[in-house]
Amino acid sequence: MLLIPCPYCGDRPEIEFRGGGEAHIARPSDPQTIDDQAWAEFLFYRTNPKGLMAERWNHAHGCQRWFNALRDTVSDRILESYKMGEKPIGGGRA
Amino acid sequence: MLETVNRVTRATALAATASAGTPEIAPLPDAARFALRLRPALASEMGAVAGFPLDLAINSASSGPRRSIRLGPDEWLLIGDAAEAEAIAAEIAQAFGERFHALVEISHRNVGIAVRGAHAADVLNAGCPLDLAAAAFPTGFATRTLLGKAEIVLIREDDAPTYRVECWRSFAPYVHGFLLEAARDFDGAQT
Amino acid sequence: MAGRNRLPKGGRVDRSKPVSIVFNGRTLAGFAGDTVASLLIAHDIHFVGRSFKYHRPRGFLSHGSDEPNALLSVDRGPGKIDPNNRATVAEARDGLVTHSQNHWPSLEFDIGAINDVLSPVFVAGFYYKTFMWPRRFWDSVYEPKIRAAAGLGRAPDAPDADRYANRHAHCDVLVVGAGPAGLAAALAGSETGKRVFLADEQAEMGGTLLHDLTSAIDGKPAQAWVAEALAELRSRGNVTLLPRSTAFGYYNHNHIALAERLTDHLDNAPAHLPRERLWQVRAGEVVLATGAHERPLVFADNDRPGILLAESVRVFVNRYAVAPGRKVVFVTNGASAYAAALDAAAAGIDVTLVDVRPEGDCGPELAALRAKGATVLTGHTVLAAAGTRRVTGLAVAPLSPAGKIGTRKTLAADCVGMSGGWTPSVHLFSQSRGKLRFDPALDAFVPDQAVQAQRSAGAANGRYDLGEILSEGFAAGSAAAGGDASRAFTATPTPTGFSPVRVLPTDADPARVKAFIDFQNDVTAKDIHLAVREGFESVEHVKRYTTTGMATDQGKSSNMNALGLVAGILEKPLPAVGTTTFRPPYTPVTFGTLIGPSRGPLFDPARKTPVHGWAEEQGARFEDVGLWKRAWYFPRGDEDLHEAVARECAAVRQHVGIFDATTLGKIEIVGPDAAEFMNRIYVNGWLKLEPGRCRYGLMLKEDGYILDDGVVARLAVDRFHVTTTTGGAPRVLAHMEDYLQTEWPELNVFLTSTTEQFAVIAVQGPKARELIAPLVTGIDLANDAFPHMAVRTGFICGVPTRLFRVSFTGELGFEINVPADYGRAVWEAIFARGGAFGLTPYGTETMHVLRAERGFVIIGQETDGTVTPDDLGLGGMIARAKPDFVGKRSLARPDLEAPGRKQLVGILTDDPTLVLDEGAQIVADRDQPIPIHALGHVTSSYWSPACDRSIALALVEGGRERIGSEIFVTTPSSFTKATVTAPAFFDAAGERVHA
Amino acid sequence: MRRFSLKSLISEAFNAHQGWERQWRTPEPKAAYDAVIVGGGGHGLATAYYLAKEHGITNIAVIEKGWLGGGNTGRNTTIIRSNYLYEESEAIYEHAMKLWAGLSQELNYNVMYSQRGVLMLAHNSHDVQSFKRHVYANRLAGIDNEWLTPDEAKEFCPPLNISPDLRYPIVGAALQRRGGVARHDAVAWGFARGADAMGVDILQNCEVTGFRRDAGGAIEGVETSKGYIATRRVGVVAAGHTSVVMARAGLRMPLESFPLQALVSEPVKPVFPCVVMSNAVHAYISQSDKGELVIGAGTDQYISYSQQGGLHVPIHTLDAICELFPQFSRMRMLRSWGGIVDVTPDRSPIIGKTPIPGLYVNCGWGTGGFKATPGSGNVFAWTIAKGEPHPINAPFTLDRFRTGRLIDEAAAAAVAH
Repeated sequence: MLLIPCPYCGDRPEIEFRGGGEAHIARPSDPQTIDDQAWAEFLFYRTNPKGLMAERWNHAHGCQRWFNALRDTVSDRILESYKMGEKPIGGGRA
Repeated sequence: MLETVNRVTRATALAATASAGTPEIAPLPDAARFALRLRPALASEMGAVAGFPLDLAINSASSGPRRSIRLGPDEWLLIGDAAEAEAIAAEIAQAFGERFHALVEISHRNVGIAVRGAHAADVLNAGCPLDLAAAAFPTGFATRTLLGKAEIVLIREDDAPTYRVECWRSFAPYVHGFLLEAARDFDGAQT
Repeated sequence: MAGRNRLPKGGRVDRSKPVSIVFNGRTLAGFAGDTVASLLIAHDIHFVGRSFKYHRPRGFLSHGSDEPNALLSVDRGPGKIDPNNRATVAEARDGLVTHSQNHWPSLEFDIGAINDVLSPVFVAGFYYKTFMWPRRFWDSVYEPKIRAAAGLGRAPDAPDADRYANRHAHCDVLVVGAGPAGLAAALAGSETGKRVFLADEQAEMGGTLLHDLTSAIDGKPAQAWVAEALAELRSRGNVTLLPRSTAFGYYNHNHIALAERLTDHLDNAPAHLPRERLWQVRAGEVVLATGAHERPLVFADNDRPGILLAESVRVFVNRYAVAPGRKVVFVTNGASAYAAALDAAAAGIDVTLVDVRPEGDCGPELAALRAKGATVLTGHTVLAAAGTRRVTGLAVAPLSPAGKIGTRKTLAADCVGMSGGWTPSVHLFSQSRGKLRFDPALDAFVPDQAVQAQRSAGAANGRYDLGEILSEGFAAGSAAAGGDASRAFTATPTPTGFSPVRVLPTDADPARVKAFIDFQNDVTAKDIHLAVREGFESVEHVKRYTTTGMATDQGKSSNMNALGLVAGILEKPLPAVGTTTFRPPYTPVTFGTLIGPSRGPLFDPARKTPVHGWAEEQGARFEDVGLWKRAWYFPRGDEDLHEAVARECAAVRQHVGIFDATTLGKIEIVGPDAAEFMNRIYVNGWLKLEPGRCRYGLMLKEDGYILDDGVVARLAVDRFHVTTTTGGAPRVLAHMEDYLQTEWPELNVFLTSTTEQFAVIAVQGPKARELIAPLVTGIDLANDAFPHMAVRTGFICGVPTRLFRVSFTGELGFEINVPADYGRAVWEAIFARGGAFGLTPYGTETMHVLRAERGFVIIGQETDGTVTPDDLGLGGMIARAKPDFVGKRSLARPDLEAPGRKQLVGILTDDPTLVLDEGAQIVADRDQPIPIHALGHVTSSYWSPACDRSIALALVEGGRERIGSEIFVTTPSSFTKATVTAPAFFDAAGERVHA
Repeated sequence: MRRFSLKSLISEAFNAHQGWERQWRTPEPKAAYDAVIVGGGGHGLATAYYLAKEHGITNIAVIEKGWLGGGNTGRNTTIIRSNYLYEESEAIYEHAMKLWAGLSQELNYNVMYSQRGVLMLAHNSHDVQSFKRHVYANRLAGIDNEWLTPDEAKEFCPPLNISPDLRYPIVGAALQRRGGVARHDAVAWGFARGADAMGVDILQNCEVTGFRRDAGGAIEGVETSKGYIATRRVGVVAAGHTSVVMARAGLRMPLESFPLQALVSEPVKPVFPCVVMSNAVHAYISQSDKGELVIGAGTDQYISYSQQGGLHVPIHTLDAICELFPQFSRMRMLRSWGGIVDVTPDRSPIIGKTPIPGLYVNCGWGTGGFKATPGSGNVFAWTIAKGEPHPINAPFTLDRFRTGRLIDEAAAAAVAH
C-alpha cells in the first residue's frame, strides 16, 4: 500500500485516496471548436509512461482535495506532491 | 409555539448504552453539527465565527462547547449543543453577511461514538490505518479517515485517551459493531 | 512415557508440563515446548507423510518453517480442522489431534505409491505430452484422476469457528528476526527511544542461539546472553516484542505484513482471543535479520525418512532434547555440520561424518571431532541412501582429487544429517525489490542494493561468524534508528569453511536414480536435466516446467540446488541463469488472518434508513441497492411479489401510498456561482429556475453518456438541493468535486452531501394532499400556491421540513424531507392517519412499476453507460444554447449522432398476459439463421395493474421510427411477437400530477 | 518436430528420456524477416503460429524482451469463456473458444483445456437483468449460456453458500458450460513449439529499442538489443508494455497499464469443481489440477510497471471469497503476484492497423486476454498477412475512440472480463 504525501495532510495510506490518472491534461477551453481526433486524444489518449509520471490524486477519505504527485511507475517511489495549479519543483522529497 | 408543542420525538441511530469493557465504547448524545466551507483567506481574516475558531491548523480541533474541526483547507466541521442548532445557524449567517461561505446543517447526518481508556488506540487501529501514537496524533488532532470499510472523522479529545468517532448515520451500526468486535481482543485485559 | 528417543536431560522443553497429542490415532506423550515434530521424533517416528507426485514415504527434513515434507492435517475441534500444517512449526499442545496426508487407504499402505513404480513415465511435464486422445477425454477422464492424485490434504468443509484480528501499526524501526543479529539490532535501535518492533516467527526468541550450547558472547553462554538481551528489551517501553509473528510480505513504501499466531499453541485458549492477527506495519526503517536456510545435498534417495538437515539434527538434540537417531551419519561439504556432530556425540549419539572435501581443505573442526572419537571420512561422496520407510544406511565411496570414485561401502545409520551449505534468507529483501548479488565464495545470493529504507544483517546478509553477526546487527539497528553506534562483541569463533557441491558425484547413471531437488513436489535432478534438454533454459521456465520451487515451502530448500544444477548443465555461471523472484507470502498465511474481522455483519456495511425498522416490523422484503437495504415490497399474509405489487400499485393510483425515498443521494450546492456550476454540470439550463421551484436534471460524463439524473430544487438564489440516484450518490459528488476543484476553481461554490441529514418520505396518490395537510404547518398546500415541481420549507409534525411537490409515480405526490432522526416518527404519524385514506406502504418494486407506466426512466436500468439523452428521447432537455457543459462536445462525435442508435420505446406483447424478461433481446425476424442480429433489449418489464396487461420499456435500433411495427422478443424457450409503442402507457399527457 | 504421444512417452521412459528434442531453438537473429512480432507471450506466439500455418509466412521473428510466456500469459487465472454481451465481443471470444476446443490436438501439446463450466453469480436485481441480457444475447449468437436458480447453482457448485443471510445473497447465476480453464504456460510453449517447427525464429532476451521508417513513413525495420532487423511488417503484441513500445514508434495510445493481482492457496484435494465469478463482490475462483485454489484479485488504482501491488487488493477479494465460501477461511495463501495489464477506455481490445503503414497492434486486453489467445493470434495473423482486418477484428479499431463507436462491455454489463 502506497504512502502518499497529501500537500495538506502529510503522508497518508493509499486507501484514503482515489487515483485520477495522468495529470496536466487540460480540458480544452472551447471544446466545440476542436476536431473529433483532438477531442478523442483529450478524452482517451494517455502517455502511460514507464518511469516518471505526474498523476492526479484525490484525498477522498481525508481533506477531499485533489492534488498532483510525481511518481516513478517502475519503483513506485513518489518524489513529490503539489497542489492543483502548482508546478512540481522536480527535486524530490528528502 | 406549535413546532415545539407537537414536535415528534427523535430516534437516534444507536442505542445510547456504553460498553462495559476496556476501552469503553459509548455512543454520544445528539449534537448540533454544521459543515462550514469558506476560502482560507476569509478564515484567517475572521479568526472565529459565532464562537467557533476558524484559524486552526488543518487536521486540528478546538475544545469547548462550540468546537470546530478543520478537516481541510476550506472545510470545518462545527459541533455544538443540540439545542442550539437554530441559534448557531443564525449567528453564523449574521456574522458572515454577504461574504462567501457555505453553511449546511448536518446534525442528523452524523453519529458520534466515544472510544475511551486503555487500548483505545489499539481498538481503532484494528480498522484505522493512521499512526495514533500521541506523538503523531496528539490531543486536539482530528482528521477524516477510514475505519474498516467506513469513512469516519476521528478526533483525539484528551489523554485518557478519549477519541471521538464521527460517521454517517447509516454507517453507525457497522462502525459501532466494528469497535465492539475489535475491543474483544482486550476482554479481561489489565487497564 | 515421553518416548524412547527423549534425551534424559537438556533441551528447552518444560519437563514439568507433560502434554500428549494424537497422531494417526496413537496418543503420544511429550512436553510443553515440543513441536509436533520433536514429539514424534521422541517416539522414533520419522515416516509421517507421502510426497505429492510419487507418494514416497517422507519424514522431517528440517526443524522449521522451510519444512517441505512433514505436513499434517490438524484437528482442533469443530470448524477448526485444517490441512498442510508443518509438524516442525506446529507447537505440541495437550489433546492436539493430527493426521498424515496424501495417502489411501493408509500412510503405511498407499495405493498412490504405484506412481513411484511408474515414475519412469511420470517425468517432468509428462502431462503436456499425452492425455490428448480421444479429444473429450481430458476433462472427463484423465483430469479427474490427476486431480484426485494431487492436492496433499483435504480442505476444511465447515465454516471457520475461529475469529481473526487486524492491527495497523507504525514504528521507527522494524527488526525482522530475533536471532543474534536481530537481538543486537533491536538493542541498538531502541537505545535512543525510537519505537522498535522486534518480530520473530518462532515461539521463542533467540534464533540459532537457542540451540547453541557451545558459543559464548561477552563471556556468557549464548542462551544466558539471549535471556539478558530479551529482559533488557522488555524493560524498554519503546520496544514491542512480537513472537510467533511471521513477516510474510514486504510491500511498497515500507509497508510490511506480519501474521501473529495467538491461540493455536494454547491448551485452553480464551474464547475472546483471535486465533491470528494480521499486523500491517508501516516502518520508518527495516532491519532484515532473517537468517539463512541450510541446503540439502543431492544424492540418490536423499528423501528417505530419517534423512534431515545437519543443523536440524542439532536443533532436535539441543533444543528439544530428542535424538533423531541413535546412529547418525553426517554428510557435509563444510564446517557447520561438525558442530552438529559434536553436539550429537556429546548427547551420547553414535556419530560418523562424511566430508566431501579432501582432508586438506577441512579446518580445525576436523581434529575437534576426531578428538571425540568420531569416525570422519574426508574426500568421500555419498552414492545412495538405503531403506524405504526409514533410512537404514548410506553407500559411500572415496573420491579422488581427479573426481574418480573408489570402492563403495555402506555405513549403517538410522538417521542422516546432511549439509550442502547455507542460503541467506533474502525473501523479504527480494520482495522489497532489493537487488541481489551472487557471492561465489558463499555460493549464494546476498542482498546488494536496498531499494527501500532497509538494511540486512547477519546470516541473511551472508555473515556466518557469530561475532560478525552481532556487530553487524548492532550497527544496522543503530543506523536504522538514525545513529552510528557500533559495538564489538567477543564471541566464540564460528568455523565457516565450505566448498560448494550440490549434486554429489556418483558412479550410477544419473538419469536413472532419484536424487531429489524439490522434495515435496518430487522434482529430481533428472527432471531438471530433462527440462534443460527440452530447451527450458531460464530458471522461470525450469521452475514452471518441472514445478521445482513451487511447493508450499516456496523452494526454500530447493531453489539454490535447482539453480546450480541448471547452471552446471548449461556450463554458465550461476547468476547467468537468473534467480527466481520471491513473492509474498514468505510462508503460507490463512485467508482468515488476511481478512481479519471482515466477515458476517462486518463483511460490508449494510446501510439502513431511519424507517427500516418499521418496514421490518411490517414484514417488508428488502433488496440490496449498493450498500443500502431498501424495502422491496410489503407482502400481506402469504402474498407473493406480484400480488403484493399489484395491490400496492392500485392503492397508489386510487388512494395514496407511502414510500421510503431516503436513500436517494442529496447534495447541497451553495454559493453565488451555484447556478453557473449547475449549468456546466447538467445538460439543462438553471439560470432561470426560480427559487422555490424544482427541475428534473440530467448529467453526462465527459464521453457524452448519461451519468445520473434527479430532481433539483432551488431553495434560494445561491442554494440548490440536488438529488441523485441511490447508487449514484458518491459517484456524482466525486464527479462534481473533480470539475469544481480542477477545472473551475474560480467558481464560488461549495458542495456538501446531505444524503443522510434527511429522511425522505414520499406520499403519492390522489389523496396525498388530504392525508398530510393537517400535519403540515407554515406551508400553503393549495394547488395554485404549491404547484407540481415546487419546493417549500415549513414544518410537519412540528419538525422542520423541506417539502417537495414532485412525483415519480405520475400521481399527485409529495416528498417530505425531515431531519433523519425524526424520520420514523413522522412516517408513523402519517401512517396513523392513513387508515381513512386507504394509505398503503409500497416498496421499490411498485415504485418501478408506477414510473414505468408513465415512461419515467431509471438510470442504470434504462441506461447502461452507452446511452445519450437523445437515445432516451430526452434530447429536448439539452440547453443547446449553452456554450459548454460536461459531455456536450462528445455528443457531437460521429457515432453519437449516427442514425440507427438504440432509442427508448415501449413494447406491448401480443399476448397481454406475458411479462417479458428484463434483458430479453429484440429481433426483427425470429426465423433468421444464427447468429441473429439483435435490434436491442428489454430494459424494464412488469405487469401493469393500471393497464391490466404487461408492459415493457426497451432500447431498440431506430426505435422511434419503428413505433407501431412488429418485432420479436426472446423468451426463455423461444420468441414472442410484440409491437413497438411510445414509451408511456398511462396518463401519457401527465395530467394527474397536477390534481 | 518429434510428435508427443503416449507411445513416444513410454518408449522414452525406457530410454531414460534421453531422446527428447528441444521444444524450440535458440536462433541468432537474421538480417531480415517477412514479419516481426514484438512480444513473445501467448498472443504473439499464436500470431506467429497462424501466420506460418494459415498464411504461409514462415520467415518470421518473435522478439521477446524476457523469456517467452513470462508475462501475463504465465500470470493470469486462466479463465476461458465467450459469453460476452456485444456481438463484436461474442464473435471474437467465440472464435477463440472454438479454437481452444481442438488446440491440444492442433499443437500436439496438451494445454489441458478443461471445460468445467464458468458460473457467474447474480446478487441483486441489476445483476439478474444484466446476466439475462447476456444469456439471451448469447442465444442469438449460438453461444451457450444458461440462467440458473440459486439451488441449481448450488447443485452445479456444491461449495457455494446460497444462504439468504449472506450480505449479498445469491439470487441466481449464469452458467457457460463450455467455459473453463487451461494450463497457461502450456499455451505459450505449445504455440512456440509449433511455430518454431515451421521455421519461426523465437528471439528471447531481445528488446525492441526503436523503429526505422522509409521516406514514405512506412516501417522498414526494427532496432533491437541484438541489432537491426529489416522488415516491412511489424505486429506489436506487448500487453502492459504496449505504450512503451508504441512510444518508440512515436505513437500515443488510449491505454493505461495497471498491476493486476492474483493468488493461489496451498494445494488441497479436489473441492471446487468449476470456475465461479462474482463481480458484485469481486471474487474469481477455481481450483487448479495441482489442487491450488486459484483466485483472481483486482487491479491497483494507479499506473505501474512494477508487477507488485498493495496487500489491500487481494484482501478485498479474499473478504468476498470467505463470505461466499466460509469454509475456505482456514485455507492458506501460498503465493501472490501481479501482472501488468493494458486497459482501454472501453475495456475492449485494439486489434488492427495503426497510423504508421506496416505497423500493426494487438493490445488492450485488460484483465481478460488469456481466454482470447488463439482467436486473437488467429485474426491478428490474418490482419498482418492481408494488410486489412479480419471481419471479426474489424470493429476493434483504434479509430473507434474518435467516432465514439465503443464496445463497452464493462459499462454495459458490469461483468468483469
